[in-house]
Amino acid sequence: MKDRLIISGFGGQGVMLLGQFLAYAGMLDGRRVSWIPSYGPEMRGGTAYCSVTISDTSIASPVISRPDTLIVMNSPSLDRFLPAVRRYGIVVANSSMIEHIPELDRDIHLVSVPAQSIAEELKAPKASNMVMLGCYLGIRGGLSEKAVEAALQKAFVDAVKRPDLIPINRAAIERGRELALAGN
Amino acid sequence: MKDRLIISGFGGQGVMLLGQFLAYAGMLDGRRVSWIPSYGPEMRGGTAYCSVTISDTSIASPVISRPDTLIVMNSPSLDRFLPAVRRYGIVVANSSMIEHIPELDRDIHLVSVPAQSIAEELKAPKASNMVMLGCYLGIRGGLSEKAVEAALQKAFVDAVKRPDLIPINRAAIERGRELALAGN
Amino acid sequence: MRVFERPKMLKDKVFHYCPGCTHGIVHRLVAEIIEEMEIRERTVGVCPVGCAVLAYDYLDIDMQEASHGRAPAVATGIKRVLPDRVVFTYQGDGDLAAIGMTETVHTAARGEPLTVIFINNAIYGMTNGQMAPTTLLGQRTQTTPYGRNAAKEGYPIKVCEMLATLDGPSYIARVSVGSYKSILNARKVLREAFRRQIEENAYALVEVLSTCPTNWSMKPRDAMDWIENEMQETFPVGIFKE
Amino acid sequence: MRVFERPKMLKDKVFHYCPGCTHGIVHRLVAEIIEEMEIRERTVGVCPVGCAVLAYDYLDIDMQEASHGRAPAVATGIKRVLPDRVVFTYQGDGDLAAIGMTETVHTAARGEPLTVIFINNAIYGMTNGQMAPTTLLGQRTQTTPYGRNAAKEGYPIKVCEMLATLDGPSYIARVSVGSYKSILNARKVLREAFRRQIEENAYALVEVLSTCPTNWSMKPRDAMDWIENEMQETFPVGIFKE
Amino acid sequence: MAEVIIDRERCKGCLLCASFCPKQLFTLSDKFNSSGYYPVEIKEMEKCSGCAVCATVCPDVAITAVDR
Amino acid sequence: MAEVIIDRERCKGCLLCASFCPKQLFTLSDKFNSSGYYPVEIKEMEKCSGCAVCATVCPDVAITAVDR
Amino acid sequence: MKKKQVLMKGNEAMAEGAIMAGCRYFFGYPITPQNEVPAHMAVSMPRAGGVFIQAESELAAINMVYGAAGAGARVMTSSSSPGISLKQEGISYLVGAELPCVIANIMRGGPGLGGIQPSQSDYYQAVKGGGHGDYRLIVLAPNSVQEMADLTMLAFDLADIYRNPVMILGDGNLGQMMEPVSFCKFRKRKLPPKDWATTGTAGRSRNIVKSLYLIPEQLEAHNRKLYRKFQTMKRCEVRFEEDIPEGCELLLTAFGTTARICRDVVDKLRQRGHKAGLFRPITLFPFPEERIKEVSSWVKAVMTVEMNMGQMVDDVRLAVEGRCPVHFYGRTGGVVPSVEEIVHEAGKILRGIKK
Amino acid sequence: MKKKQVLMKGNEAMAEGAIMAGCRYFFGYPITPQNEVPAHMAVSMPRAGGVFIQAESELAAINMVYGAAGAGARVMTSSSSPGISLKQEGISYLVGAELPCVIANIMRGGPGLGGIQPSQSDYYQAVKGGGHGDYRLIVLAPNSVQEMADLTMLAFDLADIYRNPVMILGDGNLGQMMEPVSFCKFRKRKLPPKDWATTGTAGRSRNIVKSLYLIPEQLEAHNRKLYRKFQTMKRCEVRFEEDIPEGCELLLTAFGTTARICRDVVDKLRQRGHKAGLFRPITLFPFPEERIKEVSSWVKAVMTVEMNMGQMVDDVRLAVEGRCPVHFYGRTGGVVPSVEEIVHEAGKILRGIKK
Ligand SMILES: Cc1ncc(C[n+]2csc(CCOP(=O)(O)OP(=O)(O)O)c2C)c(N)n1
Ligand SMILES: Cc1ncc(C[n+]2csc(CCOP(=O)(O)OP(=O)(O)O)c2C)c(N)n1
Ligand code: SF4
Ligand code: SF4
Ligand code: SF4
Ligand code: SF4
Ligand code: SF4
Ligand code: SF4
Ligand SMILES: [Mg+2]
Ligand SMILES: [Mg+2]
Repeated sequence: MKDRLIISGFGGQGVMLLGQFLAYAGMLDGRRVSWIPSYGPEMRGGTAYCSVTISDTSIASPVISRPDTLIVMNSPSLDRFLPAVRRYGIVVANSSMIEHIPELDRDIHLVSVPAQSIAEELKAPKASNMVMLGCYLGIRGGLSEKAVEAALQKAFVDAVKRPDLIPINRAAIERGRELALAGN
Repeated sequence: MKDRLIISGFGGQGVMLLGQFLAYAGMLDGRRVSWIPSYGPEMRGGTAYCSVTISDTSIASPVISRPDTLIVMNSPSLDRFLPAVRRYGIVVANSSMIEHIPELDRDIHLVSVPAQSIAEELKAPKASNMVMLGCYLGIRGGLSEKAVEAALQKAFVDAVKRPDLIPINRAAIERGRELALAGN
Repeated sequence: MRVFERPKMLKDKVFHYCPGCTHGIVHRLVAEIIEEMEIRERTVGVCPVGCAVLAYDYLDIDMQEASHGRAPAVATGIKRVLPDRVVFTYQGDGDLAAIGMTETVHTAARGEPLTVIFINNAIYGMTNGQMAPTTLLGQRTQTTPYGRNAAKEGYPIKVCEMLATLDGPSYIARVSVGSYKSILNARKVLREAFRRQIEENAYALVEVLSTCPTNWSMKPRDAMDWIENEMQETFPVGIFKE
Repeated sequence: MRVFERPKMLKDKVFHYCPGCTHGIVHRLVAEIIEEMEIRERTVGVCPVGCAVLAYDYLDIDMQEASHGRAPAVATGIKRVLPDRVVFTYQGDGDLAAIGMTETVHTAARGEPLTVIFINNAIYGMTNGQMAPTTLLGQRTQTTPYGRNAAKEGYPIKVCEMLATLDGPSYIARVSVGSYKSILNARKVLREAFRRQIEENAYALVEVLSTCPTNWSMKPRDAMDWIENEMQETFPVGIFKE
Repeated sequence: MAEVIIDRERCKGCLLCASFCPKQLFTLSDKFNSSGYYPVEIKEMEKCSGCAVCATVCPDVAITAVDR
Repeated sequence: MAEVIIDRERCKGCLLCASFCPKQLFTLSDKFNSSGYYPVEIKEMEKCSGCAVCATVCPDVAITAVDR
Repeated sequence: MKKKQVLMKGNEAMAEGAIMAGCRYFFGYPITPQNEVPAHMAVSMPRAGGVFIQAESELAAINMVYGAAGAGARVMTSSSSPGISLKQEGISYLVGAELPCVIANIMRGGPGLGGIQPSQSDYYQAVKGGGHGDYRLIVLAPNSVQEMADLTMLAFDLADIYRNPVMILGDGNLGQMMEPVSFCKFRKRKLPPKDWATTGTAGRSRNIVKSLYLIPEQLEAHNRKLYRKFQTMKRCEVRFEEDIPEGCELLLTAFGTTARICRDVVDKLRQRGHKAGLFRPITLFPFPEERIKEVSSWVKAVMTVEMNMGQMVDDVRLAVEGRCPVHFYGRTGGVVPSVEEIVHEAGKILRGIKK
Repeated sequence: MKKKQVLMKGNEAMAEGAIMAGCRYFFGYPITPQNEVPAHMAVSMPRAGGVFIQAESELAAINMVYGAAGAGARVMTSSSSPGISLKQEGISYLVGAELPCVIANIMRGGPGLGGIQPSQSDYYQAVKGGGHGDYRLIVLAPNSVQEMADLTMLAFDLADIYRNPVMILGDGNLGQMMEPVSFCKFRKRKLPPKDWATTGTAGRSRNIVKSLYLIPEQLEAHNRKLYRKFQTMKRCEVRFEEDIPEGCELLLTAFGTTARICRDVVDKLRQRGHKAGLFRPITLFPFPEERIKEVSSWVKAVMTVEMNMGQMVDDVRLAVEGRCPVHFYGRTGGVVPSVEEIVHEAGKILRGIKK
């Protein structure tokens, strides 16, 4: 397995965390991983993104010019990265923040998720990134339950010391996964 | 004509001025000239020296490793530079400040002048450099009266605005020249 | 009748500053003053390296971008060439009081006819929140994770108090933009700092206590209150030389 | 009985200083104090770039040669590694107050436990007599051939007065070596500056008004009198912080 | 009658205006702007005194105050 | 009886000692030392009070003062 | 058994590596994209019993390094391009005074303020000497987060062995990237005692740390001594990695991030049936010139890929000396070249060779 | 009629040349061996209606230059090796912001504090870029007091034409030496108006002087624009002096002071019947690589002489590309090589060729 992802959205939407979450889970599953953030002042207000590679074999270039998977949380991100996605690639788009999702003229599997609405439904407006994650996991598969659980632990206990946030984020992932499996 | 001189002495003995004087006079006589000082803290207290080239043809290297002429105002200078003097070269040494002038085993024309004593006799203790200059001019010849006179003008009128110092310095040069012509 | 309007001297571009960051307020004040004094066409500004690095994107005047800390030297170069222009620098606390301290002191000592606008937000905003020379004792930053400790990291530097010992400057003042009233006062003082240069050919520096909600990890309003309640204890507002 | 002897801590080498230059007096005082306090074996000195660049040739202690102006940073590096050693810098006015102003202010603000000996001779000695930040108004130097003019070259910087506004330093004083009495006083003050570091782990700076007969174009004795009569008007002797 | 005009695209929803407005007139919009911020809005404009405090404190110069 | 010893080789003839000596005992030698300086000398040593002022002001630490 | 892996940024791995290598003094000044280094040090140094100071500037930082190194400590500083330019005088002094230390440059786009995205445009500065005088740094070029840690550890030993600063030449990408790292216990080699350090004269004659030699012959002798060290480095410290097939038609040379990218390029080219090879210098000084010289006599062409307008390519050319054509492909200003575009460029060269 | 000659130091001639070329702003900081430059400026600038400031440091000086250049003035600074290292960040900014100015480096021995005697060991720094980022300075290497004046005058025009800093790379010997100079009236070429300068917006839209391009593609485009200028310099500004006999066996290459010395060396060698030649680059960047390339195909050997451990020789080797052997002879640390020792070394090479 080898997946190269670009994950992109507004500064506050948690795209960096989402990418790190994936990389961490991938590592725990014994895979090679790399994560590269965009950095610098462009992040403020503007769009932030990261590149994640998860692979069974060693990763030569961690820099991703043509992603296999694109997870986008807002419109500018979709506009910017869609043209780069590979044939037969996957795009997961947050339809709560993207009003017009363009017609695709290429062989790309597009899934749109109203991640923000779902997160708000769950009374966890900040967990829209986890909904997106769940959806990605649902489509792509390949990461173990155990790894995802450990990554949750890492993200909310080790990093921010908020174990109380785990259930709600786990729920968000679940909802995302369900949506994916339901074929959107 | 081409003469490459090194002129050396204690910081206060006026060796730099002597060298510039020569270069200036040489220039006025229509020759190519260059003057290079030693510089930096070594001058303080220690020995100062300069390299002067006067030539009828263009000067390639202004740096002098093997002088034709050495004018030395103190012992350390003689010790340092004597070995470098060319065969058939000239050494003018200030015997007032150099107690032991070594025996020469090479073909070098050595002239010793009690420049300090003569200057003091003339009641111009600072003019010992001019006595040395006069002596050099006497031996080597080649610089015109006019150029020397203009250089005097330059050194004492233009530079330090002390025209009153000209006669005494002129006298010092004369005494040096006489000594040289008298064959020491 | 419009009672409050965006100064025309501010370009249309949206500030890149974080929500609630008071760099924007100071930009506006500077723009208003330049407009009011009708000096736009003969003013040259110098940007720092810091969050205000893009100030030239907002102020519709000639500007130069200096290297980190060297704005006073750059401004000196400009002013000497163009003595009848109005030249100002806009600098952060890292820029002015850390790496650029030498230029700050010497430009002041020379009494170079410049207006220096010094944004003290007690932190390095641009680089994500490290200690500044003006970081308060006990304040946590990325590089003082255990709180600034006098024994290890020393004491905050009071730039106005320090520069006021020099003979060169004509006007040294500290203001705040931490409340409505403070903002009105800041405007007056900044205007005076420009007047000194224009009318008296003199050096003036105004330190502005400003917020960095992002790196202070505070809501914008809490950050403003923090200026008024905490920062001003270490950095009292006032006129230090006139 | 010997009433005055060359300190053993001074190496045999003849100073390279010009005749009558008071750098030599300060060297001797430092040597005497280190001997007297019996700290020779645990003292590390930092030389400046300036006429005292070769101080390591004379003082028989471990020394480091800093780059121009950075002695306080170098000393900070040493002291942080060896907190129980006595570390001092010896710096000229160009070194400490021009190129090195940032390090000077910040090391003082950190209250780094160091002793800073600051030789103010109102000129750049080493490089043949250019203006220093402490050159007096009207004073002629190689780079102020028409006399230092406040309007162009600014005002002399009073380092003690300036640093005394900081919270970091424990002891800031100015002394002179322009007369016999002044020298005796300088010795006391310098000793106190070492004591602060050793006993109170504190930062101390002593500014010493010193001569440069060569570049002032004065006879050595006239130079000393010039300190007492002229320099002290701009730079009053005294204790600025204690 | 006073009125304040808020530039939705400029506003970053920092709520400084809201916290300083003596009449407490500001609320957050539930629609984000093209930068992803939720700008403020005023519902009861008629209560506005035209004091321009909001505009003075707005760091993004997003408010124009008009007094008619 | 007091005595001062002058290190001829160290002395640079700056005359600070001479100008500060309360008894005005110093004169310049007429023989230069190996650095080319004319060092100071004292002719009437017996007049010396041993006050060590000369040694204190000597920048080249060329004077040792002995009090016997 | 697999060693424990931690997911870390390159900057953090470098900082952690330094601490593991016994570095207890870090002096730095913030600058993007290396801020994680001081941030990590600020947290971890006190825990390790060490000292972290945020200096007032890069100048202060490098000179604190000088003082601490002269006092015998393992010490480090880190910055990015403009900040490294400010350190040039200090670096020249460190070499002149023969002080060991580690300096990291996490490069960004230049010149001037430039940008903050990754670049490799300070190669010349690092390798030819951006400061004054004849001097050399050992320059190590990691290409992964693991190497950010490993080469940093190595750097401290090399610095001590040669009494010379060692530079870690990374870029914003390597500094910001996260990859799994495992730390093996650092075994410091047996090194001679630092009996030259200024620690106070107790029990010995005094030590002087300096680079001043007023007498030209002495300064020349000092330079020749340094030069001999640099020659020893050339003999003993060259490190590189290569994958050069027999009959190699096109040899790609690249360091750091671009070497990672070129790895994929080589694979792609081979998939298409070309005999492509990769040569990655790990030490940029000493440069692996001997090896390049050797292979240049039989490969068909060399292509150097850098994130700059062509810098390392000069060293490649000096080694190749005309034995085969040397091509250059570069992107700069923070643009990271893609696998695809390099493949495309390589294709052009290969077509040229076939003809 | 012979023009009026003045006996002057190289430093003074440079300062005077600058004023004659219309430079009215000089910002500097004292350092040996270039102190005569600020000293001369301090006296003469006010007389010429210009401004001299002794800055608080080299950093302040180079940044005052930046401000003044950005305001449209002809401006200069001068220093020596350690001081030039401190200016590297500023120099990189000047190139980045495309500001014209003249910077003199009167080199002394390094590294570190080194010494104050003449040296050529900052060649790399000047030519390859001591600061960060891809940039180039035009580097002019005078070899006489007359050229210290002439090339300085030229420098101001080149700076304005290319909107790029120009460096005068002299050494302590050239700075301190006195030779007769004659000044011809300087004729400024017709140059485009500096309509990019920040002089206030009156009557036009605003100007920004900066080197910041946060978007990589824009920074790359900026770099390519700069690169094109550097290429134009290579095409149009190469200057050198040569005396290469037919059938030349040994070609000496040297710049500045060493080129003067090598002139004598060549004469000596010819007296002894050897076909020796001399090639002196006047522009070190752009380097006369084309011409060296040409001659390297038929001369028997090249010998580069420098006052360093071997720096320009790399550029010579890059041009020669193995077509003939390239030898190096250097003295460093302030030692100036003598005619005799170079003749001796040359003799060894010549004997090798004969065999
Ligand atoms: C020579 C150099 N060093 C460091 C930096 C990185 N840097 C950019 S802005 C900045 C500090 C910003 O802080 P401040 O001046 O307080 O401005 P603020 O962002 O808080 O307004 C630093 C250290 C740089 N660009 N150049
Ligand atoms: C970076 C750098 N700039 C300039 C110099 C030249 N320089 C040597 S000493 C000195 C100033 C000396 O003046 P000061 O510090 O007052 O000491 P003094 O000689 O008067 O005791 C200068 C500018 C240098 N060595 N390095
Ligand atoms: S980082 Fe701080 S200072 Fe910078 S824009 Fe954000 S809030 Fe303002
Ligand atoms: S130049 Fe001045 S400070 Fe330096 S040694 Fe001579 S008298 Fe002393
Ligand atoms: S003008 Fe005054 S009352 Fe009206 S919204 Fe603004 S702050 Fe509130
Ligand atoms: S203060 Fe300005 S930016 Fe902030 S919420 Fe109000 S209108 Fe929006
Ligand atoms: S000890 Fe006193 S009296 Fe004797 S020589 Fe010295 S100064 Fe004069
Ligand atoms: S003070 Fe010292 S150096 Fe000066 S003349 Fe007297 S003994 Fe000699
Ligand atoms: Mg700040
Ligand atoms: Mg001084």
